[in-house]
Amino acid sequence: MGAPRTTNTEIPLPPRPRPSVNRIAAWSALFVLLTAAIWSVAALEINVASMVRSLDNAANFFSRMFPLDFPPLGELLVMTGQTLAIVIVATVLAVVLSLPVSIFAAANTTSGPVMRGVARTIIVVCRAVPDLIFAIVLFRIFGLGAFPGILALGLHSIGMIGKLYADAIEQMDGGPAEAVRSAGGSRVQWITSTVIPQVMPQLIATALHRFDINLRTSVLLGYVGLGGLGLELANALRTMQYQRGIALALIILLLCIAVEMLSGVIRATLLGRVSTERSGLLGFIDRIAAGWVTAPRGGSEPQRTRHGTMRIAPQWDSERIRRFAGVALTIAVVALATVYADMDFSTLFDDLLALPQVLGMFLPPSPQDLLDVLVEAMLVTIQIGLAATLLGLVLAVPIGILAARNVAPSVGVANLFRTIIVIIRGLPELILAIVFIVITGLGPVPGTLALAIGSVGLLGKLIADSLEETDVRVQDAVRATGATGIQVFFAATLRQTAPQIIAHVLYQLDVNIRSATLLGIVGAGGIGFFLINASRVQEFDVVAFIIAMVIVTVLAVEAVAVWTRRVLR
Amino acid sequence: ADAAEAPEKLVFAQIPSESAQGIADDNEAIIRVLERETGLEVEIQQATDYAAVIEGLRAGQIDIAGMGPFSYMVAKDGGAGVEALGSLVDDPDEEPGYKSFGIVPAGSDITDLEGFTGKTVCFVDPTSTSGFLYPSAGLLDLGIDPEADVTPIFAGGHDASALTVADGTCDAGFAYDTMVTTELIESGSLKEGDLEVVWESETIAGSPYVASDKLPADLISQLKEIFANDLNVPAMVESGACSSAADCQLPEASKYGFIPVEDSLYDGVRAVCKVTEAAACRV
Amino acid sequence: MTAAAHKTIPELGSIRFENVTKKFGSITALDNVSVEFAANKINVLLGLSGSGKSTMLRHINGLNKPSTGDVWTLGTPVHSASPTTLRALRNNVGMIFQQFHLVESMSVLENVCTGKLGSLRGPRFGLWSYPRYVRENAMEQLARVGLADKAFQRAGTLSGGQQQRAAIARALIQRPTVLLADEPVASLDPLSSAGVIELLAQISREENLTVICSLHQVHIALEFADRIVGLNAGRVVLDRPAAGLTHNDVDGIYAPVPVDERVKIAV
Amino acid sequence: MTAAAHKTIPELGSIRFENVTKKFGSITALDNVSVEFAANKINVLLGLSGSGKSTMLRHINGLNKPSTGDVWTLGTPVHSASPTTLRALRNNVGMIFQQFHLVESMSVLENVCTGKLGSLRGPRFGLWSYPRYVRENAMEQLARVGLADKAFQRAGTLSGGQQQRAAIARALIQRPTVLLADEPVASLDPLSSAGVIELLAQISREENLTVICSLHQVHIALEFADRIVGLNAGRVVLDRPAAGLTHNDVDGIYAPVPVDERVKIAV
Ligand SMILES: Nc1ncnc2c1ncn2[C@@H]1O[C@H](COP(=O)(O)OP(=O)(O)OP(=O)(O)O)[C@@H](O)[C@H]1O
Ligand SMILES: Nc1ncnc2c1ncn2[C@@H]1O[C@H](COP(=O)(O)OP(=O)(O)OP(=O)(O)O)[C@@H](O)[C@H]1O
Ligand SMILES: [Mg+2]
Ligand SMILES: [Mg+2]
Repeated sequence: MGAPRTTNTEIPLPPRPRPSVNRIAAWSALFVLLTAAIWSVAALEINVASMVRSLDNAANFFSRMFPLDFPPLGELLVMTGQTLAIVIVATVLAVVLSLPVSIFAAANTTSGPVMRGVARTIIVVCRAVPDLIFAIVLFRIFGLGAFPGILALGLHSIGMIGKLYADAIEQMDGGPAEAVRSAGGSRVQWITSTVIPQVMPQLIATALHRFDINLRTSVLLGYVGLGGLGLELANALRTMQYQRGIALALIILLLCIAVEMLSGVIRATLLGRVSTERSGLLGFIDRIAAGWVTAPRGGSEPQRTRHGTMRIAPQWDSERIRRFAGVALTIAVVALATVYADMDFSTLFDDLLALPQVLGMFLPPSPQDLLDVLVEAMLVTIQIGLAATLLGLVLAVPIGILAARNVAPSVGVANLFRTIIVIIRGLPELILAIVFIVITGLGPVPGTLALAIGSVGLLGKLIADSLEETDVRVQDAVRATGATGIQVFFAATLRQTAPQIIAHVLYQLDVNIRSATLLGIVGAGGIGFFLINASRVQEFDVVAFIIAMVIVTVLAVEAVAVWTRRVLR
Repeated sequence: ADAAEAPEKLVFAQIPSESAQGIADDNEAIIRVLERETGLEVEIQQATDYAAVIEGLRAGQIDIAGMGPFSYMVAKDGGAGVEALGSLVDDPDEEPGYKSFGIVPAGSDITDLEGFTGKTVCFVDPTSTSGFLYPSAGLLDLGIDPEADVTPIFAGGHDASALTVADGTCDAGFAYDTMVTTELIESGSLKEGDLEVVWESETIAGSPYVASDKLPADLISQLKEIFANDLNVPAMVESGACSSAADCQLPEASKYGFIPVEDSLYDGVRAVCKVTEAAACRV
Repeated sequence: MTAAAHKTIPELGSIRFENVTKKFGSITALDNVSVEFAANKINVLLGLSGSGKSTMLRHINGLNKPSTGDVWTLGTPVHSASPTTLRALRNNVGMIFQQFHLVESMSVLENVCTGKLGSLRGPRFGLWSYPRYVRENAMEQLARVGLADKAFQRAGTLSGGQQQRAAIARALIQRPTVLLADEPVASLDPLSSAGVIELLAQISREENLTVICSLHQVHIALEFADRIVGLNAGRVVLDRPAAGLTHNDVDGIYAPVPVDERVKIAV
Repeated sequence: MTAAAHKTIPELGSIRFENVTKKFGSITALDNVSVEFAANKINVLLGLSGSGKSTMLRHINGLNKPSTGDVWTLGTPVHSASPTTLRALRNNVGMIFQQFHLVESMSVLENVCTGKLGSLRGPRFGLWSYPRYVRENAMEQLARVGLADKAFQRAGTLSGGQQQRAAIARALIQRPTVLLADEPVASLDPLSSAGVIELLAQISREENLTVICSLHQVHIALEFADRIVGLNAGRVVLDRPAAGLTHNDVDGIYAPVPVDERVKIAV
């Protein structure tokens, strides 16, 4: 450019670029999905008036939950300890397995399209096979015990953890990776040294999120003979011991809130959003530490220790003490849990010999003579999933936005909505379903509504988390123009995360379709009823067929998600 | 729904019973008969959780339901407001019901229930009628405490319980009759003779169909009539609901159909509950 | 331009630091700073890398709050202002960031439009949600910095200097009364640099804009500034009208920071 | 230093562009460029913002591939090299990025250590996974650029100039034979700038480092460069030893790009 141009001359404008065919196609696909969802909601014919008339049924139902009936403390502690141990080991296992899979699944870290396809498929299959089915298979291989239970929980968790990890990796800034690449670093090196540190906050948040889900759904462990809070809760609710059930749900909720708070603290630390003015305990430690260690000062020379060696470790201030304590505690907890979970590997190899025979029961998948029925049920399931996602979206978006600490009007508001989200996640599905049944009667409506509420728990959290991970400095830049919070949100924050939020919504659709399959309990119809019954009556070829249908559906949703994300970035 | 008003349609809910034999319970023939006789539309809803169905009955959102013996008792005694209509049998003279088997692996030296003392014993889950309640009652009868005198394991399902016994992880266990005699063998998980049956429970009353007492009284008595007279194979062939006896598909592969049942038939379940003091019985 | 030589500083105090100290953990970024800036003039901050220039600018519109001390901007007590007051203030205070901070996935034109948000009501999403006059205005600002031909490119694909100029256009569209510019020409070639600084000087002259600008190019500072403030290790070491200042006067600002010896501990 | 005056250019061709054209969509960033750089010397790229300097540097180590034409670096045909060959090459070619590209959540010291990855085997995760000698070396590099006291700070909290120096330290620890530096002193004050460039010149002299560096400071270029390449709109418009070049010669590089009149489209 030259000297400032005067603006009275015609500004030569570049031609406005035509939007690419891909972009138009991606938006169209999303639009089609939206239309289908709206149609699904309309087809439910939700009758609000009659729901309002039946509200006293719900009040009556709630009144029977009190007074709460807590189990004796000793029993409770044992149960909690057992559950925590198993869930911790299962979640750690899932994280360890998910990380490499997600690295192959993410477009920017994969080794090639083939591996990427394989990794994405592994993730989808782990997700689409219900943990109950994993438990059935693994039980037949390994017999009863902690090991098959943990493995079932862990394998199914890969479906969620792997996907969210891969999404987080794709969202990351590629600059540092490029820097290490241009220093001759190998793929493994730049991944471990730049990708993983950059996505660490999301890795930990997702792991803790899954931990919290596993805590609540450890019900299926009953299938391999393990007790615990989840199973007790499910049993209490199934036998209509609501007072006991709600008491247990409350305990699980407290655990979940603790996990959520922990997650918040760790994320804030890793994202560097903690206040730099340390007061309270941290300030106190700092003041003590200042007496015997000191920060290196002065730019010119590296510091040397008394022995003349170079100082290459940070000072032990409250920051480092806290980090050290955190890591040490985590390792200790995981180790303790592994011991306490009491896994028995002695017959591992003999057991594995049973694998082909067990898999043989599932093969070849066959609908038997129910093909039309199953296909129709699958369509109903998809319809419920679409409707629930749309309704859930309407609820989850505002709640998720208000729960993001960098978007909410104040930290207090954010914490309030975070708590609401955790409580919704903590509501047992069966309770939600029953509430809607007594209001609306059986059928797809209560199932859809229950799923829609449940969506707030997952989608609300995912949206809040990804908003918190946006580049705050860009928000600062827009804020510095005097824009209101809402304007900053739309112009900068949402713009940065839009592709990720679309991915989350599609993930919620996938979750809802899969949950809808398990909605047999509320008489929602759909494929789930057949899945549960088929496994109950040992028709494993039908089970396999149903799972194959679910996998195909989930793969389709996943393909749309991956594609729109790439195009709309 | 208001008790006095006649409903526009009947909502029929079905929980698959413990002893279901197929993937989809076949209620179509029954529905056809019900619609024809009452002149009302019948809407079928399937659910897999009996708490959901009982709460639906209590709230008046469900009019007719097929239940398990145990869930019937819980609904009835828990004040959900139900009237038994009838139960499925294979033969009109037979008491409706099925049994729980005590099983041991082939070649075990345990020969009867007493031999379970001190062993690892597989149950199904704490809410299962034939997988926990009846077996517990059986053990208690012999003075064996199912929590203290054996090492209990809840396998989570009848199949799991039986298979765990077969592979020796449990020394003994319980499952309902046809799981042991047919289902696991047909699905190829077990071979004939892998398990030995060392105990049979008394007959557990068959699964009753119920009506909500929020329906008008005359409709309830009409329904009782229909279950007593019209919902069996001979009557259905005669009325043209089925073209032939072979064509008459009924739930649980019943060979006859419904016979009326009295509430007292389920006193057996109540007695077991009393003996075992099981949590699931507290209503 | 050599206007600086005959300018006086008529009006101090519309932006004022009073004993401001800012600590980040154990690091003191600003150390008891008291300073006033000249209104409607070009004020330049000079100082070593890490001396606290960016931190100082971020205090003026409240992006950072002082640990102790007061900051007054256009009559607003920034150190204790409520979010609403701050927003009203920021509407009049434009800022050009050292690291640009553009939304990389958005087109350049839309990035510039976001500069206008402070005076628009309601949220905006997408280029088309901005009124036509804003889009036209954004285009004019882009032309001013020589980027009209890149208007529809994704901001993330611009070259370094192009991003910097887009950020300048975003600040200009705001028509602020105070412009905070953090090294606005660091990534620009000499020709573009001169163009941008001249543009700022011209706007300052014609529209009474107060510019507070950190710079590393001493010759540009001496040529264009009305007032020069020198920072060293968070302390103000020079605060004088630019008229009559020489390279030698300025060099004192860049004295290396003394290393204070402390106890050294084994690790 | 004024060494440039009596230097000659003994060895051309260890880095060579042959008819390289690079297009990004409809934008031509490099337009039929053929040029050779002098080994063991300081080569400076000058040009307007957007003229293609960064793009050119990124071609040398294969971060960008030419649309047409060949790029040879240290005997490697970069335009067609396999990933393995490229990695081996990059181990010898350091790069300082215009936008620094530090991992913001990592400490400065660890960021510098990552520069050494090319000559270490296996993955590294966390500061402690690097051998002690690497950490010490990293500390020395930080000291060289005056950042030893910031070694344990999060890279994201550094000031602009400090980040730039950390990025320089990361490139230096690699001990490359070719150093690509994209405006390495853009965010630095005059004192630090001179320090950094002198450092590069010294390493080039003592260790036979080839430096290819884009710069906006013409006076620094004239003082330190052995060879100057001028780019304008993706075309090479000057390619001469620096000895004897004057400001006037160089000014020609910055001729404004003619804006081609285009159809006006409504915004
Ligand atoms: N969030 C933070 N946490 C810790 N230290 C910080 C933070 N922000 C700034 N600093 C430190 O405060 C000091 C002043 O930083 P500042 O960004 O104001 O410098 P500057 O004068 O703008 O330097 P430059 O010319 O390099 O941009 C630096 O030493 C920097 O490392
Ligand atoms: N990925 C890309 N997509 C589209 N255009 C690009 C891309 N990368 C660079 N360009 C364009 O190519 C041209 C040359 O860019 P380059 O970054 O090489 O310029 P530069 O000489 O380094 O400029 P500066 O001094 O501003 O950094 C610019 O017009 C830029 O907009
Ligand atoms: Mg700065
Ligand atoms: Mg560049």
